[in-house]
Amino acid sequence: MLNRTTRTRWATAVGATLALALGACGGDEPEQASTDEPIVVGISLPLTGDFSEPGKGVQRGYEAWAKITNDKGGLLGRTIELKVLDDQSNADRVVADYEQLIGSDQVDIVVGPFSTRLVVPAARVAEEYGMLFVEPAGAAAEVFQQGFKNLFYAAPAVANDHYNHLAEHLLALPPGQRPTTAAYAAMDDPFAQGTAYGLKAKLEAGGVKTVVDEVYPPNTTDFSSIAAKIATSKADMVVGGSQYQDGVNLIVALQQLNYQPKLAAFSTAPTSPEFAAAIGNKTAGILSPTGYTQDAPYESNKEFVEKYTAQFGSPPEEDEANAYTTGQVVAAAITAAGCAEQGECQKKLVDWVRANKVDTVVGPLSWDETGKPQGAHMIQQWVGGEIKIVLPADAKEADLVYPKPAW
Amino acid sequence: MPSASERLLTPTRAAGGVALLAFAAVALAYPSIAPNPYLLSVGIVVLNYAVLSTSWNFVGGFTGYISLGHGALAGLGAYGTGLLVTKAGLPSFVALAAAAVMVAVLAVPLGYAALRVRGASFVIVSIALVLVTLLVFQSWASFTGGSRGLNVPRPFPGLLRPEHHRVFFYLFLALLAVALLVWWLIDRSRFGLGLKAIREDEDKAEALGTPTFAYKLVVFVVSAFFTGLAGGLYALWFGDLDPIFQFSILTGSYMVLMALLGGVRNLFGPLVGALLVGSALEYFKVEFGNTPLHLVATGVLLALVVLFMPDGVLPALGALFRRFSPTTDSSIREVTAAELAAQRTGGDLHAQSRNG
Amino acid sequence: MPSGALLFQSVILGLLLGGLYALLAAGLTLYFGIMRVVMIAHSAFLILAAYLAWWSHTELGIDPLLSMVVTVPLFFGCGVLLQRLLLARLRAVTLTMMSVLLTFAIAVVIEGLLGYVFSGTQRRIQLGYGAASLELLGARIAVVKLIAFGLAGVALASLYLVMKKTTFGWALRATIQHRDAAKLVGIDTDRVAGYGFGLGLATAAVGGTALSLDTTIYPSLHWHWIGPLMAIIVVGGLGSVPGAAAAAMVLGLAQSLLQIELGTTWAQTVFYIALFLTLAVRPQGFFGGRLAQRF
Amino acid sequence: MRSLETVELTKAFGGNVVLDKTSVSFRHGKVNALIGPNGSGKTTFFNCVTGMIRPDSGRVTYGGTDITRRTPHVIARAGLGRTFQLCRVFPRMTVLDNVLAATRPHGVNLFRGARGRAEVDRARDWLTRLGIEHLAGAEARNLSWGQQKLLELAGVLMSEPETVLLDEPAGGVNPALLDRIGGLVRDLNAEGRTFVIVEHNMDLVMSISDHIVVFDRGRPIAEGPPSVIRTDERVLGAYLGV
Repeated sequence: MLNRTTRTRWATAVGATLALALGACGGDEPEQASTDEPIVVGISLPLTGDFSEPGKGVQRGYEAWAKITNDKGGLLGRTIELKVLDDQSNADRVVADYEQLIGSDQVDIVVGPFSTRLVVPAARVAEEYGMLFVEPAGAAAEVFQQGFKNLFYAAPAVANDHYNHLAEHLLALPPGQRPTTAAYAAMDDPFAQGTAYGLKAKLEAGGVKTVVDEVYPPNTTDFSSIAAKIATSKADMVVGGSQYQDGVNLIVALQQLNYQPKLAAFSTAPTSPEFAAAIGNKTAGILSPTGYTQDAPYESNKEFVEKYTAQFGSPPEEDEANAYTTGQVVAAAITAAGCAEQGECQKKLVDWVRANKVDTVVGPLSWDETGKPQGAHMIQQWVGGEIKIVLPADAKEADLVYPKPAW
Repeated sequence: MPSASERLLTPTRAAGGVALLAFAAVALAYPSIAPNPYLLSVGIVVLNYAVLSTSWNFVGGFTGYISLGHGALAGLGAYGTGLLVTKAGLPSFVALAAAAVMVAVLAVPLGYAALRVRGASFVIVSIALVLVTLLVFQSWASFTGGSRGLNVPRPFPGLLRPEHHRVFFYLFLALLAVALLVWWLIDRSRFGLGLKAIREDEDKAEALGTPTFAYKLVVFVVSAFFTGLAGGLYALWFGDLDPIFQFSILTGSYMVLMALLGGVRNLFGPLVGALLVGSALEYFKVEFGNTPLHLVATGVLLALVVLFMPDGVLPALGALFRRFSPTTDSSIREVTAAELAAQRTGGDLHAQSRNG
Repeated sequence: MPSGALLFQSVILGLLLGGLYALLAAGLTLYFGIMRVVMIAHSAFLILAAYLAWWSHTELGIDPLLSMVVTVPLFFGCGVLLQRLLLARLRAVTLTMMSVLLTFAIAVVIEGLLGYVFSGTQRRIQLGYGAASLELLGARIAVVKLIAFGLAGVALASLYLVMKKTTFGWALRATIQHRDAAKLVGIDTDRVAGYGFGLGLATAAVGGTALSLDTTIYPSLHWHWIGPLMAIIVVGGLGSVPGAAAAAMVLGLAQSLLQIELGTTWAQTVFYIALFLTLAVRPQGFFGGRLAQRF
Repeated sequence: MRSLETVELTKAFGGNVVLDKTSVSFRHGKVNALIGPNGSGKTTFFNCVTGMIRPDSGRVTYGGTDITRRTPHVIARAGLGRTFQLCRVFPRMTVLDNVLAATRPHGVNLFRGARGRAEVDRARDWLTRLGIEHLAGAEARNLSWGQQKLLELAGVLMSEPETVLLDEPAGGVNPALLDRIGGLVRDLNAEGRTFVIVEHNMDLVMSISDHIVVFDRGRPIAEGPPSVIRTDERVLGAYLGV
C-alpha cells in the first residue's frame, strides 16, 4: 500500500514547478527604442484606491500636456506617448511599476506619481536607474531630505511654505490686532500636515500661542471631538491642514458648535469647486493657499486653460495644473538637451533642469540642490460667496478681510 | 505497509522527485533567465508571498486556526528591522534576526490572549492586531516616522539595483527553503501530530493528554518568527516602509487565500498558492486595472475557495494523479461512503430518539 | 486639566456615539449567538446602507431617513439569503473559521463594488439642518447626531421588543441558547436562524442611515468600524446583546473622553486595549456573555 | 486506595441545574456503570470530571488528589482517559496516527519524530488487539461506525489510562461488536484497569458491571451491584417516570 501523504506531497511539487515556469514566461519582452519612434513617458498613477481622485486629475493633466504638445509637433520632431500604469495607491506597486517602466518597457522618460507616500519610493527607483524624475505631488519636506539628486518638484512651493505670505501678513499687523492664540488640526499626511505646521512654526516664532494642536488619521470621519476642543479653546484663529473631505467635515463640526474665530485657514478643501455647497454656503472669510489659479497671467496658462477646457469640458484644477507643469519642465529640458532616452541623456537633462529657470503655468520655477522649488503659494479668501486672491499684495484680486465675518 | 513503502521508489514518487528538482533548478536559475530587473523583482515579490503564506501555514495548516492578522506580524518584522538599523545602528542582518526574535516574543502575550479560548477570539484578535498596529505606527510618528514613512538603508550600498535584486532573490529563496524544511520537520514530528489532532478535534486531542494551549502557543510563536523574518527581509530589500502598506488587512488575507488555495495540509500548498495568487493579482490588475474590481475578484475567489475547494488545488490535483496511477487503495474500505453516512444518520437518530 | 465644559461636551458626544455602536454591536452579537459566526461583513453592509442613503438623497432628492423604507426590508432579505444560501453550506466543524473568511470575502466584494459604482471619493450628505445644533447646559448637540442617536435607540428598543415579546423572538432566543433543544420542541431552527440573520442585517441598514447623516463615507470605511465593533462584542461577552450594548456605551464614552488628552488616533486604541485585556483576564467578557467559553 | 470521587459537584446551564451537589465515589479496579434516564446529567458529569466543563462548585478528586478545574490534558495525564458520547476520532488522520496522537508528548524537542519504533509497535499492538490493524494506513473518516468506535478506544488505551471513562460504548453498534466490546472491557479490567461506563444498553451494563450508580436529575439516587439495582424501585421509578 502506498503512503498517501507522501504521494500528495510529490504531486504538489509538480504543480509548483509548472506554476513557476508559467510565471517565468509571463513577462513582456523589452522593446528597443529608436530615435524615430515616439518619446515614451512612463507614469505610475493611483487610479484606484485612496488617492484615486487626485490621481485621475493628475492623469488628465498629463494627457492634456501630451495632446497640446503633440498638436504643436511634439518634441525634437518626435511625438509624446504616455504609458500609464495603475499603482492602486500602493507603495509596493508603485515601485514595481517604475521597475517595469524603466527596466521592462524601456520608456524614455519617467515622471512622478501622486502623493508624497508614493513619490519617495518611486523617486528611489528612478534615482537608482539614473533617470530624471520631475514630479507633480511630493510637496512634503521629507521628499527633499532623502538625498535625491534627480528629483524636482514641479510646483511653486513645498507644503511648509504654502502659508508664507499669510504668516508675513499676520506678523506685520500691529500688536493689538494680531491674533494671540491659534488652534491647529492637521491630517496625518506629510503634505496636509506640512502646510499647517509650516504656518505654526512661523506664528509661534512670532509669538502667537498654540492652544490646540491635533493630528488626526486620514480615515477620520467624526470630527466632533476635535471641533469641541478647538471651540472650547476659543482660539483667535484656526488652521486646518486638510485635504478635501476632512476639511469640509471639520468646518461643519466647528459650525455645529457655533465657533467663530477671527481667522480660519484650511488647505486644499476651500479651493475645490464643490466646497461651498458641501458646507452649506457658510463660507464667509475662509482662507486657503493655492499654487494655481485658472486666471494666472502666465503666458502658457491661457493656452492650457483654453485647450484643457476644450479637451475635458471643464477648466483645470491644481492637480491637473501640477501635472501639466511637470510636463512643461520635462519638455523644456528635452528641448534644451536635445535628447530623450535612457542612459547618458538623463544626466544632461538633470543638469539642465538644475541650472535653469522654467516658465510654466504656475509661473517661473527654479530649484535648489535638493530639488525643492523656491517660491510661495498665493492666499485666497472666500469673500461674498466667491474665492479671490488676497495675498501677496501684487497679485491680489481683493483685500484680506480680518477679522473674518461670522460663518 | 506505510513504513515499508516509505523506502520504495514508485513511479508517482519518482515523478514527484523530478518535479521538485525541476522546481529547485528553475528557481535557482531564474535570476539568470529573467530578461530584466523588473521580472526579477516580480520574482522576489512572489517568493516573499510564498515565505509569508508558508509561515502563516504553521498556524493555519497545522492547527486550523485562521489568522487574518499575519500581515501585522510581517509589518512588525519590517519596522523592527528598519528601526533597529536606523535608531540602534545595528548591522542589517543582525537587526533582521533581532527583529524576528522580538516579533516571536511579542507573539507570546498575543497568543496568550488569542488562543486561550477557542475559535472566534483568535480571528478577532488577529484582525484587531492589524488595526491597532496601523494606528500605533501611524500615530507614534516621532519613533516610527509615522505617515512620512521609514527609510531602511540598503545592506549592500555598493550594489546596483539589478544586482541587489539578484542577491535578495537568493536570500528569499533560502528563507523559503528553511521555512519549508521546518514545516516538514514539524509535520512528521510528535509535536506536529498533536497540532493536527487539535485541528481535527481539539476537545478530543486535549482529552488524550495533548497540552493544546501550549502547543498552539508554541506553533504561533514559530509562525510569528518566520513571518517576522520575511517582513524584515522585505524591509531590507524594499527600503521604504509606510504604515498603511505594512499593516494592511489585505496582506493578511492574501496569505490566507494563497495557503487555502494551494492546500493548507500540504508542504508546498502555500508556495503553489503564492504562485497562483501572485499571477492572479497581476492578471486582475491588467484586466480591471482602472477600477476597484480587483477587490471584487479577490473576494469572489476567496469565497469560491471557501465554499467549493476548502482543501485547495493540490489535494484535487493529487486525487487526479492517483486516479491515473496503477495502484488503488479502495480495498481498505469495508463500507462505502454512502453506507457510512447512512449508518451515521442511523446513529444520530438513535441518539435523538433516546433524547426524545 | 480640561475644562468642565469640554468634559461635558465630550460626555455628550461619547453617549451619542455609544448609541450607534450599541445598535451595530447588537447585530453582530445576534449573528454570533445564532451561528457562532463572526460576521466581518457587518460593517461593509453598514457602509452600503449609508451609500444607499446618500445616493437616494443626492440622486432622488429624498430625505436619507426615508431610504430606510427600502433598505431595511432589502437588508433583511439579504441577511436571510446570506445565511441560507452561503453560511449554511459550510461544514459545521470548520464553521467558525470558514465563516470568517466567507464574510471577509463578502466585505471585500462590497467594498470593491462600492468603489466601482460610486468611486473612491469621500461622500457626505448635505442636509439643510446639517450644521444646526441645540444647546444643553452649555454643551452643543448637533441635530443630526441627535437624530442618529434617536434612530439607534428606536431600533434597539424594537429589537428588544421583538426578542422578548414575539413568538419569533422566543424561537430565536431558544435557538441561540440551545439549538438542538429548540429543534426538539418543534422550532424550525434553520428558518429562525435565517430570519435572525435578516434581523441582524436590518440593524446595519438602520445604522448605516444614521451614520450617513453626519459623517463622510468612502468604500474602505468599514475597516474603521469593524475593529471597535468586534472589541465591543468581546468585552460585552460574545453572544450577549445587553452586554454588547453596555460595552458599547462604556467604550464609546471612554473613546470620547480619552480624545481630550490623547487625540483621536490614540483614543481609538482604547478598543483594542480593552479587547486584549478582556481576552487575557476574563475571556467570557465583562457583561455576562457566556457563549465565549467553549466555542 | 486511588479512586475517582466527587464532592457536591454542581453545574447549571442558565437556570437549568444539571448537576445538583452530586457526591459519588467509584470503586477502584472495578467496572463501574453510571446509568440514568436522559437528561439526568451523566454526560455533564463526565465533562466536569474530565475538565471539559468547569463545574460551578464542588470538588473532583482522583486518588486523593484534587483535580477540580484542572485542564483536560492534565487530568488525562493523571490517568483518566475518556471516550465521547458520539464517537470522536481525528477524521483526516490515518488510523495509526490517530493512535499515535495519544502518546505522551516529549518535552521540548519540537522536531522529534512521531513514529518512533517503540511507539509504533505499541500502537500496532493495540490496533491488533481491537482487530483493526489491517486499517492502519486508512484515513479514519473512511472507517465504518463500529470501526471508529474501536479506533477511539484504541486511542484512549494508547494513552495508558489507569481509569477509562466510556461514554455510551454500545451506542449504534451491532450485537456482535457489542459482545466484543463487553469482553474487551472485562479483559482490560482483569489486567487492572478501572472503568466508569455511561450506558443505556441494560443488558451490557448488567453483564459487565461490578458496581452501578443511578443518576436522576443530577443526583445519585441509588448504587450497588447489578443484582440490587435491577430490583430497586427508585430506579424503576426514575426510568419509567412513575
